[in-house]
Amino acid sequence: MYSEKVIEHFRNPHNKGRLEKYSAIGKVGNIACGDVMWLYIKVGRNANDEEIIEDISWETFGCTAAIATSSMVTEIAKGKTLKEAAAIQNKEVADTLGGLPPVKMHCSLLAVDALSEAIYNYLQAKGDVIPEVLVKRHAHVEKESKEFDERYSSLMSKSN
Amino acid sequence: MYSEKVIEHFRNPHNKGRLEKYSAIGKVGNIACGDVMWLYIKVGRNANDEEIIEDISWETFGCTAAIATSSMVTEIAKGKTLKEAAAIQNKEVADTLGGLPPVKMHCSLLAVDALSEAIYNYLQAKGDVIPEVLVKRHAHVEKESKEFDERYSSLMSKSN
Amino acid sequence: MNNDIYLDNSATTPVSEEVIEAMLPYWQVEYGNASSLHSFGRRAHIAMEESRARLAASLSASEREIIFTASASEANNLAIKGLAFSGINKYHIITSQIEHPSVGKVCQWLEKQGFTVTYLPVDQEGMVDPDELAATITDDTLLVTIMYGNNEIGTVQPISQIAEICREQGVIFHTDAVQAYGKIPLALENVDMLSATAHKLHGPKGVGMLYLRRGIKLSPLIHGGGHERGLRSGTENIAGIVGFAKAVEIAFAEMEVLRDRLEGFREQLIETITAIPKTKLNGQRKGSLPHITNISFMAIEGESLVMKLDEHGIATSTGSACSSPNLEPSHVLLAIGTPIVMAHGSLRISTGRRTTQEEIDRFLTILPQVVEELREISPFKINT
Amino acid sequence: MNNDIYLDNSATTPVSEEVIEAMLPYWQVEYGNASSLHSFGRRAHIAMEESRARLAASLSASEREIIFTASASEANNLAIKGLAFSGINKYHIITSQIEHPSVGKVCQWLEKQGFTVTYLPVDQEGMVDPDELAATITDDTLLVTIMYGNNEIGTVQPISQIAEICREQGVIFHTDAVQAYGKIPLALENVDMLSATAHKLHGPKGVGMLYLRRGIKLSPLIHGGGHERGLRSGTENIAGIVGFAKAVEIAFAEMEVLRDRLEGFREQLIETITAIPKTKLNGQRKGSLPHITNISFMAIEGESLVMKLDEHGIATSTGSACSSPNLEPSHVLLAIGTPIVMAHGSLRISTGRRTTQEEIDRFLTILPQVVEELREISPFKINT
Ligand SMILES: Cc1ncc(COP(=O)(O)O)c(C=O)c1O
Ligand SMILES: Cc1ncc(COP(=O)(O)O)c(C=O)c1O
Repeated sequence: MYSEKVIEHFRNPHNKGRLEKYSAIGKVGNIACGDVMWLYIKVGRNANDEEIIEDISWETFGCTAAIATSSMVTEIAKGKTLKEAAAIQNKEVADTLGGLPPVKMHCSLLAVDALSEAIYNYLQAKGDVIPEVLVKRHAHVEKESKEFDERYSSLMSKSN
Repeated sequence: MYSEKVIEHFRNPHNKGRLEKYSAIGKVGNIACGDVMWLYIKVGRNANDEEIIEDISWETFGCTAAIATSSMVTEIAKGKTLKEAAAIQNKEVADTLGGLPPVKMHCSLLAVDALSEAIYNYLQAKGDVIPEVLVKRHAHVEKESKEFDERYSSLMSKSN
Repeated sequence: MNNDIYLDNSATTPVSEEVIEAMLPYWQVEYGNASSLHSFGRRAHIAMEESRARLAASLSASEREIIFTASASEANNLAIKGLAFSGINKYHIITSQIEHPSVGKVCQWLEKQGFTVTYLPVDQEGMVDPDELAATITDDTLLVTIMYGNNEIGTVQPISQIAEICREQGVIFHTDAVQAYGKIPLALENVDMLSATAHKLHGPKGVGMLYLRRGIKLSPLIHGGGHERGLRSGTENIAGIVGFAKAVEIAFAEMEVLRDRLEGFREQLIETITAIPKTKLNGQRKGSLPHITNISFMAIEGESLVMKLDEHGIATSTGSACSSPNLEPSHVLLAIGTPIVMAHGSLRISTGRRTTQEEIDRFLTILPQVVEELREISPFKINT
Repeated sequence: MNNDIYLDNSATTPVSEEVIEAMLPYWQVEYGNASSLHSFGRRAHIAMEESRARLAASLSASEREIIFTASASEANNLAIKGLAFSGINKYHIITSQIEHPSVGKVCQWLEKQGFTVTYLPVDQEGMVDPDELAATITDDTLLVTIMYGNNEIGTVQPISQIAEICREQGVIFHTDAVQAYGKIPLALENVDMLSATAHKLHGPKGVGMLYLRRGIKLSPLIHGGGHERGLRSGTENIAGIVGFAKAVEIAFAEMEVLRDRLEGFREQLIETITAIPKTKLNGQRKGSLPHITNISFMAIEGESLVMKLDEHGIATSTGSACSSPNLEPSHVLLAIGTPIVMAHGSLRISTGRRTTQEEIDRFLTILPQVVEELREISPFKINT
């Protein structure tokens, strides 16, 4: 079901843990769904004086695919400018992992959402203009999180 | 499905063929049903001057069970008085063969019917009184034969 | 047992050595459940998917189109009932009078559920007439199911013509290819569903498959864990599936050579046996499945012929359903117009991968003696 | 692979050497079709009937009451749908919330066909309350189906009590005994139908059975040649059936000894694992199936725990249905009131005939490390 690459990243995940000094966090997922991803970024500047993701890490509660996509999205994002990073698509994450089973594609979405959220939070805290794409994604994440909460409570009542 | 005894009698059937000199024949079964039994008896007398089945044989078109029951019913009947022979039950034939599969029990019926018919024909030709049991069986055989003919014609028309 | 001659390969076949070897690892070493996440499960899953790919390739199909079952009976039931209950509002099914009971009995059962079934007649060789078939299709026709090659008499149907008619008329077409698959090249261009089983081609008993063209929706027979894309639940029989694929691989690799050999045997069987007085070949003279030869003998009942041959260590079968309680002879023989008496006296000889020339020769020496013996004890005398 | 530790015996088991040996003759030597008249067929038939007798004996049943299928999923479907369509005018079924999908999904499907289904809740250990069950029986109740032992958490139901209630009320009672059969002594006095499968007790995949009390009529799922007394058509998988019987023979001969050993392992597993902080045993503390232990770990997702253990060559499974598209955790764990977070972090360890003390010890050394590793990369920190 999982590609070799997914299993490799699951077994030896890159960039795991919490950065000692980070500029922002992106938190996505819901424990009721079995997937929670926290993504930490430290923003720096490149030779052209553009803001880049100087360092990045994650903490994830989730399945094999959630852990592998956490590893992969951070690998892809590291060193990229914020603009480039914000443009990363979940398909790229999945493809670079040699594909994901259909029922696990949502993990790659979660991973890019976490990254977007981190950048969104960074820009918002700084008071910078937030690109349209990030605003849209943020709204989507908020909406999902609300839906998850509803589902969670329905599941909880079921389990009595 | 078949007992060892059935297979033994099928392989080495007793009393097969046509008697050179016989007193009567009993003919039962129908080619449309795949079972036809002709049973030949030669009537003699024992020390008590009772009529007995001195010799007996059969010709059968039919399955393993039909052949084995032909063999067995003639074995059982040989040497018996006509009265004793007329009283042979199909269950005795089947049991002596170590049992028959349910769908093959009709072969043992056919075998005792053939014997009854032979005795019936013998007594009728001689003008003797025919025991009630033989009259009844004869009526039954006639009825079945008529039913078979009807079924046969329906099968024949089906096969066009 | 070494002296035994097995000529009942259309009932079932011995499993080939290579097939057993292919299966062996999947009992004690690679015994994982293909749904399990761990390596045992993943390796089982891979073995299953490789097998699926092999079967798919043999039908020029895609892997998604192969559904494993436990038998062709199950595949036939799944195809026909599964479509009947899939929610399409059409209630007419067309089939033939010479189908295997796992098609015929399903159709009869569906009649009780309110479906209308047309049982097409066949000609004296057992062939369905495609024009007649075309004429019976109506707006209400849900499915046409016609077997590829007949299991009793070996007749091969004009499947590509029939399938084309169905495609043109927008009717789904299923074929029970149990006896033809792996034996002759199949024309599958317009076939929507096809059933096959491993044990007829030197694979193990207990594994079958349904080819299901992409896009056709079926209602499952067996609900549960959602295996086989939800169409057939139950832990997959990996060893069996691997064995099936191996058997198919061999069958397709050897097909041409084996077919020639079996056709040679068939010619010899027909020539020699029909030289016995009052005999008749049932089925096609040319164009038949290579491994099935069915011949009727006047004044002999089939079952006792089989049993007499068995005494000589020869395994064959009879078309006559002598074991059925109603004593009616084979519906296939009746459908091709065989007189009842001859229908009762039919013998099916079916050869296989292991059959040798020597066995055929020995069989052909013994058969006439046995026929003679049985005719001698019959009340109906044949003047030979 | 020699170093691998297989602790997923409730998913499937390795086939025992003796079982393979018992099956071997039935592929290349005794390969006959059990319906064939000739000696090959007769010997196959005898082997099948001897196997049937052995299974019947294990249930103190008569041979006529054993119907072979290809899986327990099929047996469950046959029992429930077969009764539903048998023509009895009753349309209410009682089952539990913790059944295997091959019972649960069948019930859901029957709801769509107009049946009413009561899904009984269970207590925190997973037990159905017989009084509650008795109270839900109505005049319209056709069937009660409650599993014997649960496949995820090992809970054993009060079957003899439930079966007695059903008998008294004149309701047919079926039990899915897949996990209990051959593992613990069964109380079957008032049980009308029972499903089991070979591959859970070191037999081959692809063979199951339904015990069907004499006198109960079912409508078949698979129509055809009329095998298994007309209830399940398809050429019988003789090798598989023989293997099933052998596996059952061994299971019953070894039951007491094996049960003691596995209960010992279970005690050790529970003691050691629940000593890890924020863990919880799911299921019964006492009286459970001996081979299943299910424990939840806070802040860990089950699938990744299984995958991490797999890295160490340890095969286990998770109760959480992480692979299911809707991402909901196991319906069994939710039914016993497990909080969602804990339900996502469950691990099922299931032992078998081959499991050794050394394997258990090694597993118990590795598990805490793996748990630690996963908790470390989780955003939710557990203070250990
Ligand atoms: C034409 C045909 N269809 C279906 C079947 C059923 O196959 P299985 O025994 O795998 O159910 C057979 C053989 O028994 C057959 O010859
Ligand atoms: C309780 C229970 N019922 C039914 C089944 C289905 O068994 P099978 O895989 O033989 O269909 C299983 C196992 O998968 C099970 O654990």
